[in-house]
Amino acid sequence: MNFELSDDQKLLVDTVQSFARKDSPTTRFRELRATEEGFDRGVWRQMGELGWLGVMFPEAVGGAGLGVQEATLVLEQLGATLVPEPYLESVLLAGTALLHAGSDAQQQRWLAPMVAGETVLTLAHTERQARFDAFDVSTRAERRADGSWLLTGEKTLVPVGHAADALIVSARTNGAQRDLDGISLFVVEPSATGLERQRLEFMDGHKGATLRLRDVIVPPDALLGEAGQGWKSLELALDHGAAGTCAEGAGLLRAVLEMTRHYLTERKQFGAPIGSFQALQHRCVDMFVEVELAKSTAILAMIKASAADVGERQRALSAAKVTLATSGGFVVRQAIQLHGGIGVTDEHDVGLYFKRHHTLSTLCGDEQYHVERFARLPGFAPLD
Amino acid sequence: MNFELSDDQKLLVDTVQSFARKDSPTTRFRELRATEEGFDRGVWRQMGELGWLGVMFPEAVGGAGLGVQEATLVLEQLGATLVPEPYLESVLLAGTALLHAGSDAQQQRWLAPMVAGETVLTLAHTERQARFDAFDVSTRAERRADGSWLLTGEKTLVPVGHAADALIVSARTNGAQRDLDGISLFVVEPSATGLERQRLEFMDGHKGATLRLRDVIVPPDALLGEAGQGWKSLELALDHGAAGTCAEGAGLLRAVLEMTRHYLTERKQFGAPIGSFQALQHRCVDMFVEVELAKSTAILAMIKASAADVGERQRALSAAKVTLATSGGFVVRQAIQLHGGIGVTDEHDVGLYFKRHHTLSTLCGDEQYHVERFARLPGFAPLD
Amino acid sequence: MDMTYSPEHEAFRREVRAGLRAAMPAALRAKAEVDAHFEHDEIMQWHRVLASKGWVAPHWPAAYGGPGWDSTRRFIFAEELEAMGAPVLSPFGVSMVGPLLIQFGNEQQKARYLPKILSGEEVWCQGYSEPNSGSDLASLQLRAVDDGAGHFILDGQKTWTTYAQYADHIFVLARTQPEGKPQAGISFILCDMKTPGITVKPFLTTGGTPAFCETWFEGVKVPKENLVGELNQGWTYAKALLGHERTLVAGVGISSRMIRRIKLIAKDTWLGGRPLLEDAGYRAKIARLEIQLEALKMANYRTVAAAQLGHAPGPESSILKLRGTEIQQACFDLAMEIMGHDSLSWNNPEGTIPAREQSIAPQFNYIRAATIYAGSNEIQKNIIAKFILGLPA
Amino acid sequence: MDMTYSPEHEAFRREVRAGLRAAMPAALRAKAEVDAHFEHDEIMQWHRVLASKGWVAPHWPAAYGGPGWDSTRRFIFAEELEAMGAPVLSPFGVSMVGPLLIQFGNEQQKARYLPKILSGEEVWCQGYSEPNSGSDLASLQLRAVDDGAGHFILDGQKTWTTYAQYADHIFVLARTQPEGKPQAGISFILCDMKTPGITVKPFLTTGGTPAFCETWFEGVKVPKENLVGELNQGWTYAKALLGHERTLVAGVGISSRMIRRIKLIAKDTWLGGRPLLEDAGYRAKIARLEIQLEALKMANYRTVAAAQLGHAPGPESSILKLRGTEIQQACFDLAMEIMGHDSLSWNNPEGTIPAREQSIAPQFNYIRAATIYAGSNEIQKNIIAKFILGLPA
Repeated sequence: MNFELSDDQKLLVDTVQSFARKDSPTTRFRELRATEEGFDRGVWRQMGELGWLGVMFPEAVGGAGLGVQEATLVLEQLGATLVPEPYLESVLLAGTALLHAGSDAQQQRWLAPMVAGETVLTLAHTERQARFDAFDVSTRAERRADGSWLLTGEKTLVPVGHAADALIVSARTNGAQRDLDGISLFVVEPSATGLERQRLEFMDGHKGATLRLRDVIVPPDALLGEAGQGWKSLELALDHGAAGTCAEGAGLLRAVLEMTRHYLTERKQFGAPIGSFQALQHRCVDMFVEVELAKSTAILAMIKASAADVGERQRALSAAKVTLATSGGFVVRQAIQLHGGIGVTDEHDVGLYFKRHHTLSTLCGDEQYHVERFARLPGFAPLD
Repeated sequence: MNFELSDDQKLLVDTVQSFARKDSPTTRFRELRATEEGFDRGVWRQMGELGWLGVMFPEAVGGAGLGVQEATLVLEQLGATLVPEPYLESVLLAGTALLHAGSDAQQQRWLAPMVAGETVLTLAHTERQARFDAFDVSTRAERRADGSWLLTGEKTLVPVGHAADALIVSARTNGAQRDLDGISLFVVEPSATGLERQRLEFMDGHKGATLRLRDVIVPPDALLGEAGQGWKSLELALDHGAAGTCAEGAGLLRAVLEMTRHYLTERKQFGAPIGSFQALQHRCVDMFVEVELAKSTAILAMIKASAADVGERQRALSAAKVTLATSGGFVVRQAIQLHGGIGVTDEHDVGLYFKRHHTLSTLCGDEQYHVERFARLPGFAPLD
Repeated sequence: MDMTYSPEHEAFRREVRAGLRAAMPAALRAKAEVDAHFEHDEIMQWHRVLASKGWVAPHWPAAYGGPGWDSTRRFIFAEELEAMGAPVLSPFGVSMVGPLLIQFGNEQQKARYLPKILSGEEVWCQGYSEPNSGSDLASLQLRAVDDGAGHFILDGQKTWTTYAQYADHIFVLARTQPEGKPQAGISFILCDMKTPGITVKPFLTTGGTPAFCETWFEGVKVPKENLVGELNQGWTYAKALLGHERTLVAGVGISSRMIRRIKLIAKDTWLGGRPLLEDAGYRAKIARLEIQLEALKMANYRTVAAAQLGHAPGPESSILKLRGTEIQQACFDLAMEIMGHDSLSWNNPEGTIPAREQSIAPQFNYIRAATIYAGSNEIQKNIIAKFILGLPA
Repeated sequence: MDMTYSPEHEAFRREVRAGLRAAMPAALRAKAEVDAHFEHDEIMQWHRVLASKGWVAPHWPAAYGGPGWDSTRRFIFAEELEAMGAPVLSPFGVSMVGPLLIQFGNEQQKARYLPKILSGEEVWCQGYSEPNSGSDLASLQLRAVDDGAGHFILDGQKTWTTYAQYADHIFVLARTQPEGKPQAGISFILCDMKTPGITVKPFLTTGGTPAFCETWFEGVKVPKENLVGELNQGWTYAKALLGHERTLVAGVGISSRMIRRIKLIAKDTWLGGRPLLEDAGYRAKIARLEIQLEALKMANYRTVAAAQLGHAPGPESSILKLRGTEIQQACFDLAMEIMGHDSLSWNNPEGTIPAREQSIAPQFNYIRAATIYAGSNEIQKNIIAKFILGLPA
C-alpha cells in the first residue's frame, strides 16, 4: 500500500501544475468562456506535444503507455485552475471508448490525432429518457445493404459536442430500449450528412451541443468492435470518466478551500479578520474535513479505475462520485457563504468553481445514481 | 386562524404544568423507573379525579366532552418533566379505539373506569413482521360456536402491556395478512386464560410486555364494533397516538433547550461561560430553530388530529411525526454534546430526555414510515 | 386553536384571487405558468396593474394609499400572489423607504415621494452596504458633509445597490459624524439618481443577471431637506424597518410554489422507464423538503395569527428568515438534482430543455445570496443567541 | 500509487488471522459472532490470550515486549482484531501509560510496571479530567504537595476515571505548582489504587453500564519515585501521547464491523412483507453510511501508508477522530432505526429481541460520548483551525 507518486508521476504532476498555475489561471478560463469554442486549440496542441493527452494510450498511437491513474493525475491539476480544454471528454471518455472497442486502424485514425493534439473527441451517449442509465438507448442504427449504417435519434447536452472532430455515438442495433445487449458504438464525424449540432452553453461556461441524427449514414468502419457488444466499452468509458470527474473535483475543492481560508484571513469585519470568529473557523474546519475525504476517495478512484474486477472498480468509483457530490457540495456551498456577498458575483472565482462542481457531480452519474449502484454491487452483501 | 388557547384550555394547561413542575419533577420519574410498574396508580387516580383522563371523552363516561386537542395539550405539559403515567397509551391510543369502535356498554365497562383513574389501558397492535404497518396482522381470531372468540398470536413490546387492566388487541378475523379488511379489535383482560405477559423494560425507563396469546378465549362482547371492520378505528387510534407523541415531544424538547441554555450559561471553561463561545452559541440557536419547528408542527398535529378528512389529518400528523424525529433528533443529540461528559451519565436528566425522545419518535410510526406515508397521500400530488 | 379563516377572510381570498387573475396580462400569465424569469419592465408592468387596483402596498395605512387590510388579509393577499407565481415587486420603494417615510419622514417628504412609489412612476434603490461594510454595516464610510449652504456633499461608494441602473432615487445610510460609536453617526438621506457625481456600474451575479450595482458618489450635492428624521439617527430608523412584515421574509409562498414546480418537473422527467415522480426515493426526498416547509409554514402562521391579535412577534418569528432561506436553497438544489443533465444547460434557446426548467440553473446560483443578504444567517444567529436565548457575551 | 499489500504483509495477515481465530476461547467467539457486549473479566481473559502470544502491545518496542511489527503490520493486526469483533483491550495500560513510561519513564519504573501491563496482572486507569476541568483540562486542580519526606500528598477529585473500580493503578495529572501558566505546573504521577485516602465511586452511564467513576483523593501519600520524568513537565508528556497511533482512533474497523452488523439485522427485519435489506430506500441509507466510511478508510490508509514510509502524519490524519466518531454514532443511529420497535427494548432477557440487536440500544446511548471524550470534537476543530488551517486567533 503506497500513495506516494512515482518519480515519473511526480514530474508529470509538477509540469501540469506549473502550467495550470502560471499559464492557465482562471483569467484564461474567463476569456475563453466568452468565445465560441470555449477552449484554445493551440493550447490543446501544446498539451499533445507535451504528451499529456497520450499518457494512458499505447505507444502505437503516440501515447506513453501509462494508465488511467496518470490521466486522472493530469486532470486533478487542471481542475485547480479551471483549465477549460476538454481533457475529461476527449481523453477519459471518448479516448477510453476508442481504446477499448476500436481496432488498430480505428485507433490510428481517430485516437492518434487526438493524442497529438490535432483533434478533440467526445462521447455522445446522453438521451433524455435515459437519465444516467447509459444502456437506455433509443437512438437506432440499421445496417444497410452496402454495410454502411443509418443512424437516427437525438443526443442531448453533449459536452464538447459543438467542437469535437469525431463523436463516439451510442446507438441500438438490436434489443429493447433498456437491454444491455444490442448497444453499438459508432464514430460520427461532424461532416456527416443529416447530423445537426445545436451549439449550447453549459452552466459552468463550457460549451457543447445537442445532436440530432436524421438518417445519418456512416461507413462500415465507423462501428467500434462488434455490433451490439458496445455496452462493456461504454460502461468502462463512463467509469473512467467518473474517475476523471473525481480527480478534477479533488483539485477544484482544494483550490476552493485555499481561496476561502485566504479570504477568512484577509477580510475584516467588526475590527477583526472574520477567520477569527469561532463559528466561521469551525465551518472552515468542516470544509477541510470534507476536502480531505473527497481527496481520499479521488485517490481510491484513481487507483481502482483500472481494477480488473468490475465490481471492485465500480464500488470504488461510486463511493468516490458520491463523496464528490456530498462532501464537495458542502464545500462549494460553504465557500460562497463564507465569502458573503462577493461570492455571488460573477467577478469572483468562487462562483465559477461552484458551477464546475455541479457539472462534475452530474456527469457520468449523479449522487443518487451512484448510491443506488453502490448498493446493488456484489460487495454490498453482508458477509455472513 | 388562531393559536391562542381558550380560557378553559389555558386553565387546564396551567394546572397540568404546575403539577408537572411541582409534584412530578424528574426525580419522581427516576424513583418510579426503578419500580415494577413504572408509574404510580395513586397519581393516576388523582389525574382521573382532576378530569385530565377524560378531557376527550363524552360526559356519559365521565369525560369533559372536549377533544384530542385538549388531551394533547395535557400530554405536552407532562412531557416537559417526563411524567411516567401512561397517558399516551391509555387515553390517546386505547381510549380512541374504545371511543371510536366501542358500543355504549363497552365504553361504560372499559372507558369509564379509566376516565375515573381506576384502570389503565393500552393498545396492543405491534407484531414483529408488521413493523409500522398496523394492518399487517398475523394474530388470528376465530369465532366459536358459542359466539366467543379464540385468539392466537403474539404482540411484541407493548408499552404498558405489563400493567394494563384491559388491552385492545388487533386480530385478523378474515383476509390475508396485509389486507385492510378483516381486522378486528378485541378487549382482552389480563386474567384471560392462555394470555402470557412477559414484563419488559423499555429504554426510556417505561415498562411494557410482550403478549403471547395461546388460544385465548374472550366473550362475544369483547369485540369492538363489527368483525373485520377494525382498521379505521385502529388507524385513528394510531393517528391520535401520533399527535400525542408530537405533543409530548414538544414539551420535552422545550425542556431540553432550556436545560442546555442554562448549562451553557453556568458552565465555565477557559475562564468563561461556555455559552460565550460562538460555535456553541450558533449550535444552541440551531437547536432553538428546530424546537420552534417541532413545536409548530405539534400545534399542527393537535389541530388536525380531529380533521374530518383523513388525508388532511394524516398529512399534518405525518409532517409532525417526521419533524419530531428530525428536528427533535438534532436537538437531543446536540443537547448531550453541549453538556459534554456529564451528558452521558445516568445521573443527568438530559440522557433521560434523549431516551424518551427516541421512544416518541418510534411509536405510532417512525420517521421513514411517515415520510413515505406523506408522499402517498392525495395532498402530495402536484396541482397541475 | 384552529386553522380556519373567518368567512370574511375566506371571502376576501376569493375576491383577491379573482381580481388578480383577471388583472394579470396574458404575457405575464404565460410566464408565470412555467415560472419563467421576469425582467425589470415586466415587474414594473405588474406594479402598475396592482397600482390600478390600489393593491401595491397592502401594509401602508389607508391615509397614504394602502388598502386598509388587516394583517391576515395582507398575508392572504401575499399567499395568493405567490401561489399564482406573480412577479415580485421591487421592495425598495414599497416595502422599505415608503414605510420608513411614513414613520419618520416629514409631510413634505411624504407628499413628494409616496404617491410616485405607489404609482410606479419612480423606482428606488437602496444604498446600505459598502465594500468594507457588509455584515458589519455600522462601519460604513460614505460621508455626508454639510456644506453650510443647505446641502450635504456625499462622497464614497455603495455596493449591492440592487437594480440601481433602473432607479430614479436612492436612499443611503451616510456617515454624518466620524467620531464616537459608529452607529450613532449615521444619517438616512434621500438622493436623486440623476444628481451629478453619481456613477452606477452594474455587475453580473453568478446567476448571470445584472441584479447588483456598484454606485460611486463623488461630491454629490444633496439638499438638506432630503435628510429623513433627525441627523445621526439613521441607524435607528433602518433598524426599526427590519422588524416589519417578518412573515414575508420566510418566502413560504415562494417555496410552496417551488415545490409544486419541482413535482411538475419530476413528472416530466424520466427515470428507469417511468416518471421520476413515481420513484419512491425521489418522492421521499420531495416529501422531506415539503415537510420542512410545512413546519416553517406553521411557524409563519403562528406569527401571522399573533399579529392579527395585535401581539408582538413571538420567538418563532425570528427563525423565519434563517430557515426560510435555507429551504429556498434546498428547493433549487433538489430541482437541479431532479433535472439531471438538463441542469447543465445555461440560458440556451427555448426548447433545449423544458420551459419550466429554463430559469432554474440561474436561480440555483443566485439563491445562494439568500442566506447572505438582509443580515447573513450567521448574523441572525448572533442576534438570536444574544437577544432571544440570552447567552453570555 | 497502489492499494495492494506486499506478499509479506499478506502472509502476515493470514498468519495473525489464523492465530487469532485459533486462540479465541469459544465463549468469547460466540459473543463476538453476535457482537454482544463484553464484560471486564472477558476483556481481561482476552488480554491474557493475546499476552500468551506476545500480541498485547503491537506498538511497543521489541525490547519491552512488543512483537517488533512495522506500522503496516500493526494496522493489519488491528484490522483483523476488529473484523473478528474481538473484545477491545483496556487502553490505559497498553496504549497510554505503557508508551509514556517507555518514552519518559526511568528504568526502575519500566521494570516495575511494563511487564505486568503486558501480562494483564495489573490494570490501569486514567486520572485526567476533573469536575471543573473537562475541555479545559489544563485548569485541573488536584494538588500534589511535596511533604519534604519523600512523598507527594494528593488531594482533590478526578472524574471519568473509566473502570477505576477494576484498576490496580492510576496515572494522574496533578498540580505541583499553583502559580504561573496552568500548563507549566502539572506533573505526571503514578499511584497505587490501594493507597489509603482513595475513594472510588462508579456511576452509571446512559448506556446503563458503570463504565465511569469519580475518584477522590484525600491526603493520599505517594512515593516521589512515582513521578514520571521531570516535575511540572506532565502536560508535555500527556500531549506527546496524544499523537500516537492516530489510525486507530478513527475506529474504521469497528465501524466496518458495525455496518456488517446493520446489514445482518436488516436481513432479519421485516418491512412490507420482505426483508428490510431488500428495500431500496434502506439500502441507500446503508450505502450512504458505508460510503462515508469508505472515504474515512481511505484517509486512514493514507496515514498508515505515510507512517510505513516514516513520514509525519499528513493533514488527513487530523480528521480521523472527528469523522470517525461521527460515523460511529451514525452507525448506531441507523441500527436503532432499522430495529424499529425492537430498539425500545432495554436489557431484557434473551429472546425478547434477536441476539445481534441486544447490545445496540445501550451502545446507541453510550456512543454519544465518542464525540466528547479524548478531546471533544469542538476542541479538535479549534486545534485544526489554529494549527492546520492557520486561521487568525
